[in-house]
Amino acid sequence: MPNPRKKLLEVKHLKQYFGVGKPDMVKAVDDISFDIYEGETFGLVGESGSGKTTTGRSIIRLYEPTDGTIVFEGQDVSKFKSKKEKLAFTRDMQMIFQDPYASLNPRMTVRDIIAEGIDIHGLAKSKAERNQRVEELLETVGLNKDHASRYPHEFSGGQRQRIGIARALAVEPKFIIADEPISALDVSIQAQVVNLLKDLQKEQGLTYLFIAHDLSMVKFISDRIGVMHYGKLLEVGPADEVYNEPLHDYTASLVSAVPVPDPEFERNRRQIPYDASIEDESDGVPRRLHEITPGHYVRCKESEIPMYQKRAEEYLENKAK
Amino acid sequence: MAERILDVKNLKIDFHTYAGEVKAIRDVSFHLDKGETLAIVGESGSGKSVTTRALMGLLANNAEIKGGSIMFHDQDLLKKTEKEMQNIRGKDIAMIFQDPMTSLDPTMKIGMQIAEPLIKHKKIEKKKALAQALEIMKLVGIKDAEERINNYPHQFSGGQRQRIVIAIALVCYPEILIADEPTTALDVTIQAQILDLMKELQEKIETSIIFITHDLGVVAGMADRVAVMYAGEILEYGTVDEIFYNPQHPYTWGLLNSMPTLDSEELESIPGTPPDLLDPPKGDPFAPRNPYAMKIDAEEKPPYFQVSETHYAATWLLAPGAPAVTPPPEIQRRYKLYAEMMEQQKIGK
Amino acid sequence: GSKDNDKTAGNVVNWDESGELPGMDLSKATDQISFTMLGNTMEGLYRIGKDSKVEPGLAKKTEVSKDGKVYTFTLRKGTKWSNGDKVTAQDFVYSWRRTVDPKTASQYAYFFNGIKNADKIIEGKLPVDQLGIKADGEDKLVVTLERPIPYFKLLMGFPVFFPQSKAAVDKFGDKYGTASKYMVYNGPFKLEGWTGTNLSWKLQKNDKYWDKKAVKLDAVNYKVNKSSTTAYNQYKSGELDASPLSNEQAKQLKNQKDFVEREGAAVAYLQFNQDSKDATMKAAMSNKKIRQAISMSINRKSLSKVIGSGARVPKGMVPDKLANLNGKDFVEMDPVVNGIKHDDKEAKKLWSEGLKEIGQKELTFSILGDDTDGSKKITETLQSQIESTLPGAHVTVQNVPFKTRLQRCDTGNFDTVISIWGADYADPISCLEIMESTNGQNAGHWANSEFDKYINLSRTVDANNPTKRWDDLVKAQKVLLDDQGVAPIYQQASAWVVNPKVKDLVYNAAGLNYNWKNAYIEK
Amino acid sequence: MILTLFLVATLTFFLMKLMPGTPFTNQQKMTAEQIQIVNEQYGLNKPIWQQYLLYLAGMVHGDFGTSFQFSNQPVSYLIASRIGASAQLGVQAMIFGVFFGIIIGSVAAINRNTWIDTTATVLSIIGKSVPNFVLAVLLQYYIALKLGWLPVADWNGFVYTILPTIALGVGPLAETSRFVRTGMVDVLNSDYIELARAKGLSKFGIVYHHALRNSLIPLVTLIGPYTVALMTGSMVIENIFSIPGIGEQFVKSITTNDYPTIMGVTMLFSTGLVLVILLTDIIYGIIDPRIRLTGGSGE
Amino acid sequence: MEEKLKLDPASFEPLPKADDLDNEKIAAPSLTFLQDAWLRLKKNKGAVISLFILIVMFVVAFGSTFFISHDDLIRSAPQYANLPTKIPGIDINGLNGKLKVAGEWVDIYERNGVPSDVHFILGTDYLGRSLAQRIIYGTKISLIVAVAATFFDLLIGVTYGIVSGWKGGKVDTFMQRVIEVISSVPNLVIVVLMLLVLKPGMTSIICALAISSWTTMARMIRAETLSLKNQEYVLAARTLGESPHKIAWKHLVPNLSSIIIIQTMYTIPGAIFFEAFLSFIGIGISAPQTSLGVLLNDGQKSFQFLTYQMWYPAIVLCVLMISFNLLGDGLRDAFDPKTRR
Ligand SMILES: Nc1ncnc2c1ncn2[C@@H]1O[C@H](COP(=O)(O)OP(=O)(O)OP(=O)(O)O)[C@@H](O)[C@H]1O
Ligand SMILES: Nc1ncnc2c1ncn2[C@@H]1O[C@H](COP(=O)(O)OP(=O)(O)OP(=O)(O)O)[C@@H](O)[C@H]1O
Ligand SMILES: [Mg+2]
Ligand SMILES: [Mg+2]
Repeated sequence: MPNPRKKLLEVKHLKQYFGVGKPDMVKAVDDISFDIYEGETFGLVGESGSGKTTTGRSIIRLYEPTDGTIVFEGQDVSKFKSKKEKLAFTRDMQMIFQDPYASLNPRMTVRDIIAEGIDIHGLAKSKAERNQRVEELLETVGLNKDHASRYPHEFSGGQRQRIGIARALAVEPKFIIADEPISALDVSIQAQVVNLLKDLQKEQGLTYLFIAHDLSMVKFISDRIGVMHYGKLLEVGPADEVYNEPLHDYTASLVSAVPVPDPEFERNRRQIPYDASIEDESDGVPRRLHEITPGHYVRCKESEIPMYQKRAEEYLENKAK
Repeated sequence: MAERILDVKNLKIDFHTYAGEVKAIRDVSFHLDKGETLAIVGESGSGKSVTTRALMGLLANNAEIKGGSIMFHDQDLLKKTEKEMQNIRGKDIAMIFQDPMTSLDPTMKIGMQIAEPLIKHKKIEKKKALAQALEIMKLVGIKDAEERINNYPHQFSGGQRQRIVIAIALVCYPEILIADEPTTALDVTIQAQILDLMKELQEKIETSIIFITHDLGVVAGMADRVAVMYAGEILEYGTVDEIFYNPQHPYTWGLLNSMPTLDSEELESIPGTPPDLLDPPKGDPFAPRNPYAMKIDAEEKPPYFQVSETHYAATWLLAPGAPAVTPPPEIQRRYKLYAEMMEQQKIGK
Repeated sequence: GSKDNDKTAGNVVNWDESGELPGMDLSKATDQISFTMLGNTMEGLYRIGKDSKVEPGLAKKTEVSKDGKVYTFTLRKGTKWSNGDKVTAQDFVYSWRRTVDPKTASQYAYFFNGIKNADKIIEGKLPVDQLGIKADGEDKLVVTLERPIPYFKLLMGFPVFFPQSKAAVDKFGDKYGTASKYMVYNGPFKLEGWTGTNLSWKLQKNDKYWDKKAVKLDAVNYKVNKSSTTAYNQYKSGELDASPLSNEQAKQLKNQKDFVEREGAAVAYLQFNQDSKDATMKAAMSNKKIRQAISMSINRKSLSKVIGSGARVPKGMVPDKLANLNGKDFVEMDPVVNGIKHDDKEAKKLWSEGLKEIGQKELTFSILGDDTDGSKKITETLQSQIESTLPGAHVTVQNVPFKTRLQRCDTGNFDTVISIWGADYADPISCLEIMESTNGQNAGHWANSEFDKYINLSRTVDANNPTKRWDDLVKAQKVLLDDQGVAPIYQQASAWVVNPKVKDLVYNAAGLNYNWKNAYIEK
Repeated sequence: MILTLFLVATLTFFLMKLMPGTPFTNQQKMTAEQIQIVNEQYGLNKPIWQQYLLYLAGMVHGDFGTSFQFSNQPVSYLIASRIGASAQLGVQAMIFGVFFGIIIGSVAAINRNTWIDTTATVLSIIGKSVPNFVLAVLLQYYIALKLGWLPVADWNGFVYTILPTIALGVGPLAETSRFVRTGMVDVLNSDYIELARAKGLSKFGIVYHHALRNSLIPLVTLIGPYTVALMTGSMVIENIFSIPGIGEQFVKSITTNDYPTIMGVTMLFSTGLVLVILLTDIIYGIIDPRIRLTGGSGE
Repeated sequence: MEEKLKLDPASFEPLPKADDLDNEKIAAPSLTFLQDAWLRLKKNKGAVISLFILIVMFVVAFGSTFFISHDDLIRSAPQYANLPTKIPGIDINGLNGKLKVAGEWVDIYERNGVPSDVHFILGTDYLGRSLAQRIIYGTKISLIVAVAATFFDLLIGVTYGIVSGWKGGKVDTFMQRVIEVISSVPNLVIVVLMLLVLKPGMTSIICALAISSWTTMARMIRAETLSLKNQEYVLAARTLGESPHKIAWKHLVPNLSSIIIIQTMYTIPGAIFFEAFLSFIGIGISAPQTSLGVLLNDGQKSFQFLTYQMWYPAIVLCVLMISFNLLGDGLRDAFDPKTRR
């Protein structure tokens, strides 16, 4: 995909610690930086507890970041002080949640759930307009307008997830953070949701931060992928490259562990073990993201850059063969 | 042919709920041979867990077995009393549960939890049992087993807990090991380790495995044979290659289609949702979501059509006289691969 | 009582008590329970016997001077404390001085009023050795009075005038009288098993008592039951030989053989706050007609029925059967009718006249009473009777804890209050002097110079002339009731069931209640 | 915890001072001199803040002053001499309630949705709904007096404790059985019980080795509320059965404005409760391995 | 097996695209949360009967306001004192004005010379007042106390719990400390102290309950709020820019409602019991008002002779408590998410 596009979101040295000052402090996100360009899908993968959700929530300011800046459309979001600015920001950035059972208020009708944003931002002038908006949105996500008066518990997981998407879409955001929107769904339903997201992106020019731990799905939907581990971003690059030509050992190990629905492939699959000690920073040498090949970054020491460059070249050679 | 140790015939199970009768299992038959791994795939609510629970005699109170038989060697498990089942459970047939975080007793040392089946079934004393528990802990790859035998579950990570759960299942060297989504709650890397461990142990202990999952990727790696379940029925079953490279049922097609593979560019989703088992459809349960559905699908339940010696599928598409349909491109790609493989095998032979 | 008392075979009685025994220091004791225990474990110059008759105690011989102001007692020889020490005249001197010493802060020191210099000593104006009591050797005691006290011998039967062993007081110090072991006794019984706070103790026969032959009981076991239901249940099951009865129980049981009514020597009366901070209230309560109207609207007969347990229509401020002169009960000297009669019609009339006089159409006032069950019933009944008789009368009832009631009386924070006064000794003055205008008990601040005059006459000019003295008192009471200074509402009594086999137990309404000395169990 | 007690002490002290009436009201027959001396003895003539400081200082040394009801009897002695019976009664009632509660609750849970369960439920709801003071009166009348099986009242040995223990313990019993039933039903539905069944353990083995312990651990949290209930209950039960305990004394001291005793007993109750809550945490830590080893909240 | 199949080619026609496929129609009737809970509750016989009993009790107790005047409460009629139950037309010993006195059934009405047209369904008390009237009035007082306690439970407890849980951090810690202090004084002690400062009576009891009764509710609400505030739908509302008090009102309160209702069902019997207890030990409601506790206390005193005077209020109190408890259990089962599918 063409790269030199407008940066929609810049995350700079984001740190999010929990329980600061307590013995059980957690560095959930520890100094990560990345950019997201307008119209693209940025995938974030990593194993459980690596800080993906925290990253997403910090960006949308559900958490007050410990350190670092988040720049959205050229503006530092932490500088939004007035109610109006904050509201405007919440209109532009929205989130889709992981758990289709917990993300909808069980005591509200689907109509009220979807219309919540419309009400807050005063996007409908009359009740009729509000209802019409809701019905449109329901149709957009492939549901029936009759569903508006029903309660969440009457829907299946996939349907609920689509209601959640409709809620996010109601305020016509530019940027959507999708936090594992499919991991609680069945395979057959996952595709429904993923396809819907893709279609919406095409139609409305949305930008996504797509969080998941299922690497194959991330690779499928994303333009670029970031790999997180222990609160750090280890590798960022174009989706194909990260998946097919991983530079960091951790990414390689992760890729090698992904099960593929192909018995032949599986028979030959060998998992690459990963030794997390290379991330051990007790030696005091600073590590940060270095660009190894254009647009492909790896977190490493200065001294390790050549090693990774060599790896990238090997891939190129293999490909050429 | 390998020895057949389990033969399930026409199993039917209902649940009595306040909303009505949930017909969870509707005529399920399959068998298991010694040493093989049978994977049962299907989406949530398709009846995988109920099936295995029936094998263990661990159905919920509101369940009613409406018919069928479960022959374990030459005994029908459905005819056994609770007492007799207690002697089979954990000894001849063992089970691993889905969630390693909750399936261990939080207040009992794990050594004891592993040793319990030994004390119960092998009637050996506690000390010896603990010694054997230690052995099996080492076998499933718990480091520093000597020290950790006295730890409590919360002191272990998810992956380690799943290893312990496996240890508990294997400690009596059961003939059949039922694994109900043993890795769904785990990260891919840990999942891969656990799966490798299971394969390894299967060879050592020579047990047969019934492996339940909804992840076709895992099935591809684990199974010898596969049964695809949907709405309380098995729609298609066959060897792993047959299911993955020569699938016949549109549902199987849909499943394979909705998974991103190495180089797939498009995902085909299966529209709609599974039927409500309170009121299952009369014909092919998949018909409402089936783009290839025919009139007869809505009226009559398709029988199993044999594709090969080991491969059966319940779809009217295989009926003589049925129109030939073009499967989705991804499936055609797989057919091609299958043809190549058959070719090679023939050559190989 | 149904019973088989084998477990307490011998001469043992099991008796109920309604509360703990608070203390046995006779200089500090303030309550009936303490006084009863002291009266049975200690002995003074006299004992009070049946019908408040004076019986011999430590005094073998008594000489009274002509003017009635100097008493000379000769003590009985060979009387001993329970620790073996001899009881001497010095023990009396020590005890009396200790009581009047302001440092002791005895609440009953006022009993010494009339004994030479006592008041001044209590006020801290004279040293204790100026008290009118002298020991003449070990066996002779000389008491000097400021004025003749006609009932002086009766007083001597009251525990505050008993001797105390200095040796014991010094030895036990702070603990003196706080448990049965921190005491020495010279009475018919010794106290045992009392820890100071427990719910049971016993009176054990005292082998060193001078008249031990007359003591027939081996022991009296006391058990505290704060619930009368429990006490009665215990009585029924034979665990107790006596149980006090609640009003309802008494009503149900009054025809039974073992039912016993105990005179209370106390009259309950309504005080009107004539000094209220509220001007309307002050005017109303100072209005005689209003006071009379309230009093007349009270149906004392039906009230005493409600109260039960032997409560009676009062005959005045002085209870009947308290005191008599030459066989004639005080209340019969000149039976009063005013001030205690019930007459709805008259009441209504007086009420409307009274209201007119103070310029009101209606009147809301409260009745303050204790928060005991009995008191609650009384206030409720009064409320009902007054409201239904007097048009425009609105009565609120306030039931507060005893101490709170007293405090509100003190500070004048009430409209009308139900007070109850029990005679300390069997003489009418005990019940009348409290209405003197200067008396602290006169919470309503009713003041009447005529009344004060008669009371004073009885103390001074007529003190040595019993007939005249009584006449003064009778007149005083008449003044009080004619003016409706207070409205007596009932005379108290209590109801018990008592095992009929318990014989010769002396009960007196005033002063000491029970004298166990000669009691025995019929075999 | 100390802070809590301090606040309680302060609060009660000033509340007491707000109360109308002093213990020496209407002793008009005492002279000014006498009253002055008494006030000095009890320190009542000092400014309030000094009284307060003195009170706190005394309290630290276990000195709550002298009871107004009993002459010369320190409140600490009063409490010491009364606490035994109350404690015995409380502990017995707790043991009785918890022990039978566990049995009934477990049996109900194991046989849930059968007549046994229904019976246990009905009984425990009745147990919860009948006030203990009513029960006490009924027990005393019917069991002790009418049937003569047990003594009516008093405190002279074990037989005397049976009726009050039952009267006081039925509440906790009902509560415990409900609690255990609910907990046990949850536990019996849990995954690890499923695993235990899959091991082939017998019903008894499962209940005994796995279900019981796990469903009893949360019971510890009830100790606090039970203590409160027992303290409160003891006030009437002791009164009805004439037991020389601290509860009935508390009621008495209220009606006689005996401040030092009221304050002393209030502090006793609060301290007891605070200690029990602390103890609950400690016991929880001991019996629940999840807390014991991590020191944090178990997850 | 397929041999025997002889199929009509027509049956192989493609199935017409049913429109219910795309529309994902839901067949089941739409039930709101409350409707669903009500359906569940209806299945629970005990709870429904309890609900019915409670409604009747409420109606009778509060309806009595129009029939039982202040005068009725204070007017005594000593000539009718302590009469047992007499229901005209019924001749069962115990219900016909007869009472067992010293082992014999005696017609008390006759003995006391009560006119034959006078009868009291539940007998009379020591002042000759109808016990039935007093029990009804007492029930009303007990219910008022209960309602007041509930009110404070809701007002203070719920608000406090939500604020504490929602704010978190230092505010939460502080607020929890406050609760800790309040609850480490046995609430009886609080009440007693209150009653000493204020004057005994309903106001004081209610004030005392206001101080001490809400802590359990606050704790539970706080715990639930803590978990709710991290629920994704609350996060979603926050990302939409919803203000905190709107979130509290739209998202928290409705989802706390089941806990609130259930807890209330336990607060109520607690308060009733408490009032009865206070009145029983003599520091509760004072005349002319009466409450079940007062009646029990009165009845207890003559229990050996006039058993009915304690039994009747005791039965009413127990029925009240049982009903609330059963209804509480029923509601808990009906609302409990665990039993929901
Ligand atoms: N509010 C919080 N307070 C304390 N620690 C937290 C909090 N939220 C997250 N954490 C911790 O931060 C770390 C990262 O959590 P996060 O939820 O971001 O991981 P994740 O990558 O989203 O994992 P998953 O795949 O399981 O969703 C974890 O160790 C988690 O325990
Ligand atoms: N105890 C029960 N009572 C009522 N219905 C039940 C019960 N257990 C299972 N069912 C129903 O039986 C059907 C099959 O359930 P089962 O647990 O076997 O599904 P599954 O294939 O294991 O799904 P998952 O992948 O979610 O584990 C479901 O519709 C489920 O709702
Ligand atoms: Mg996450
Ligand atoms: Mg399952």
